[in-house]
Order: sequence, then structure tokens, then C-alpha cells
Amino acid sequence: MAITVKFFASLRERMECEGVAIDAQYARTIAEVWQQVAGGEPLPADLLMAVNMEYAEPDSVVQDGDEVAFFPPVTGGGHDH
Amino acid sequence: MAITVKFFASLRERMECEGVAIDAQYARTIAEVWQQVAGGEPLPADLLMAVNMEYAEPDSVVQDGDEVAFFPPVTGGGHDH
Amino acid sequence: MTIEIRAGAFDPWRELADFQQQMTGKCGKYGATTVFVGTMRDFNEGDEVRGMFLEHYPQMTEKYLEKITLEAAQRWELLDMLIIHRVGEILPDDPIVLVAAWTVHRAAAFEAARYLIEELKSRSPFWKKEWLPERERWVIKNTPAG
Amino acid sequence: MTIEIRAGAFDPWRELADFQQQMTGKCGKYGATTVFVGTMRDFNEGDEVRGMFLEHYPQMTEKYLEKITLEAAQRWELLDMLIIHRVGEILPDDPIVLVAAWTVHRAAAFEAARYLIEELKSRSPFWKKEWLPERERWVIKNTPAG
Repeated sequence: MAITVKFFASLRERMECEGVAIDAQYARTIAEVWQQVAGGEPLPADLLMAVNMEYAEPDSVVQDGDEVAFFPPVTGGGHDH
Repeated sequence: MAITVKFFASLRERMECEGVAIDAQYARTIAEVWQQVAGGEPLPADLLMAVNMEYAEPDSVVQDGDEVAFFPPVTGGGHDH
Repeated sequence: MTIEIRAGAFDPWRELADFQQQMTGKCGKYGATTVFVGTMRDFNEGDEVRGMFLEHYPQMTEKYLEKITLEAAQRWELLDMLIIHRVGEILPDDPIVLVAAWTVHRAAAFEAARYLIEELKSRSPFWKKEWLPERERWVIKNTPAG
Repeated sequence: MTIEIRAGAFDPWRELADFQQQMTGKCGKYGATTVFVGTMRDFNEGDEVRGMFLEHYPQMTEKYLEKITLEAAQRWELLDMLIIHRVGEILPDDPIVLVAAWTVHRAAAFEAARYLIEELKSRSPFWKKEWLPERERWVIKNTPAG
């Protein structure tokens, strides 16, 4: 099962890549996709995730051809916080 | 005691004048100024009044040289009501 | 902090651009700007409105608007404020009023702009007379915060 | 209803003037416009900030902003909405975000503009990396409604 995985912002820097295409033979959920790409690092509690550009949860099921993204809390909008 | 009296908006139209300078010999409060200029008409309940361009009440005391204004509820701002 | 009563038409976006260009000492200091523009509609209370006359009480109006900007400055940390209010003959689609607040944080900008327009509408001495197709009428009252 | 992600600087007042000029069918229909502009400051959390890089998730960002405008359109009677958000390299005093709502009544304009900016800040995929004098840092989180 082909899954495109993307990383953004500080996570992209930490993973030292923007993303990776994987053959997720055993991964059925986002959490399992994370396990496959993160080299054993547990899923950070504050990490956000999306499947095909919709917010999703760790136990959301992935399907062949999906784009899965992992990223830190968002900080858009003005500089007014 | 010289008092300048001003009327605005629908009241100005109804009084058929923008204002009047009176010698308020017996008027000590705004309500008494109204009595002197309004020809016996009772002070309308929703009328607003000001002395020297500050909002005032019917029993506010007037002094020689004061400018007293009477006007209906205000309707400024956008056309967004 | 600027308050202006205008007898002629104004372009709110142009005014904001010009005003902000003069805020030179404040560049990089404000993070949030909230603007409210009230515009003349071509209908009101179910009737077609072709125009209107906006009367005010010269000097008292300015004085009252100053008072509410000072009150706002006490309640919120404001870097600047701008109020422009039209008087005289106004046609549909003309801007009537502009209020703007510049702050560090966005909550203050929203709250101050809202405060200014609500206080302006409820107490500042302006009166609208609308021109309907067959007659004129004074607008009786502003509905609160509707 | 327009949503734009911009890689270059923009002038919010110019954008509003241009946008409103194209709202021809709506002339005289709206009575209220509320605008929020978020601007880059030259300080944050006590530090001097010399610039920043704003990263986003192309397509998901646009999709998310569309979602919140549709939600706003269901909650309030909106005649139009405009959102512009900057990405890429940004310098102090540059506008970062513009949201605007056109309505008949002012309460809806204020509430919708506030809703759009709060939803945008809390959930739309953008990330800020600030350039301090000696180092860079990712902004960790937006404070809620501060």
C-alpha cells in the first residue's frame, strides 16, 4: 500500500526531510504510519495529523494512495498573540 | 440671565427654528428653560438635552451664558441597524 | 488619535492607508488592526432609500467622540485610533462612518473598535433623515448592537 | 468570497479597495464591514524579531480556509468575505493576514470577522519561524484570543 508522508515546520527540520513515499505493508492507521517512518520515536502528544488534507486522529485508517501529514501546532495569522 | 437654546433634527423642524436666545429670568433648570421656549408643551420623555455640549438632565441647573440644547434620540453611525 | 467630521464623501481604505503612513513611530509595534466601516444602504425597514441627510451638533459631536476615544484608551492598550464620520447629503453605497483601532493584541483591537462604534451610535449627536421615493423620514432610533 | 495565499507583500487597504470595487451587484446592500489586519511586529515574547519565515501546507491551507468561510456563511448572513494570508519571508511592519466580512448589520460583521481570524489562527496549517538577532526559533503556539 503506497502512502505519501509529509512533515512540516519544526518536525520537517527534525526529520531532516519534507516527506517520504512508503510502502506501508503493515500500517493500517496513522499511528502505525508514524511508527514506520519515525524510527521508534513515540508519537508526540501535541503533534497534529491529516489524511488527504483533512485533520485526522492517530487511529484514523489509511488507504492505498493516501497522503498523510504530520505537523506541530499551527501558528498562522497575525503576529498579535 | 442670557441662555442660548438650540434644537436639532425632528425637533428643530417641529419648533420651526434652529434656536433662540432667551432672557431666562425665572428659569433655573433645563426643564424650566424648556417650559419657557416650548409654549406649554410638556417635555417629551425621550428628548435628550445638553448644557454647554455635555449631556444633562431636566433638573440640571443653568447659568448665565449657557448653551442649552434639546434633541431627539441620536441615530449616527452606519446604516447598519 | 484622530477624529474627523467630514462634509464630503471619503474612501475608507484610502484614509486608512494615509493615516497608517503617518504612524511612522509605531511601525513594527502594532500586531493587530480592527476596522469597522458603516455604509449607507439603499433599503431600510423594508423601504427603498434614495439618500439621506446626516445632521450633527457641531462641536458637541467632536467633543463626544473625543470622550469615547479617551475612555477606550483607558480600557485598552491602544497604539492609535481613527474615527471619521460623514455629515450632510449621503447617497447609497457611501461610507458613513469609519472606526479603527491599532493594538499589540487582537482581542483589544476587536473590543476597542466595537466599543467605539457602539458608543458612537448610542450617544453621539448625529441624526439621519432618509429620502424615500415619496417622502422623507427621520430615522427614529438605532437598534442596539443589531 | 475570496481566499488568497500570497508569497509577496500586500497592502491591505489597496486590496480592500480593489475587492470592494468588484462587488458591484452588492452596492447599497451592505451596511457594515469589519476588517482585521494582523501585522508583523519587531518584538515578540520580549525579544527583538528581525523577520520571519511563514511556512504553510499548500492546498490543505486553502481547503481549511474555505471550510471556515463556509461555516461562517452558515452562521451569519454574509454578503461577502475576503481572506488574504502571506507566506514566505516577512519583515516587521508587513501585513501578514487580512480578514474582512460584509454584512447588513454590524453585529454579524464583527462576529464573523472575529470567528474567521480565531479559526484561522487555531487550526489552519501555517507555521512561523522568527529570526532573532542571534538565532532562529519556531513560534511554539498562538495564544488563544489574546
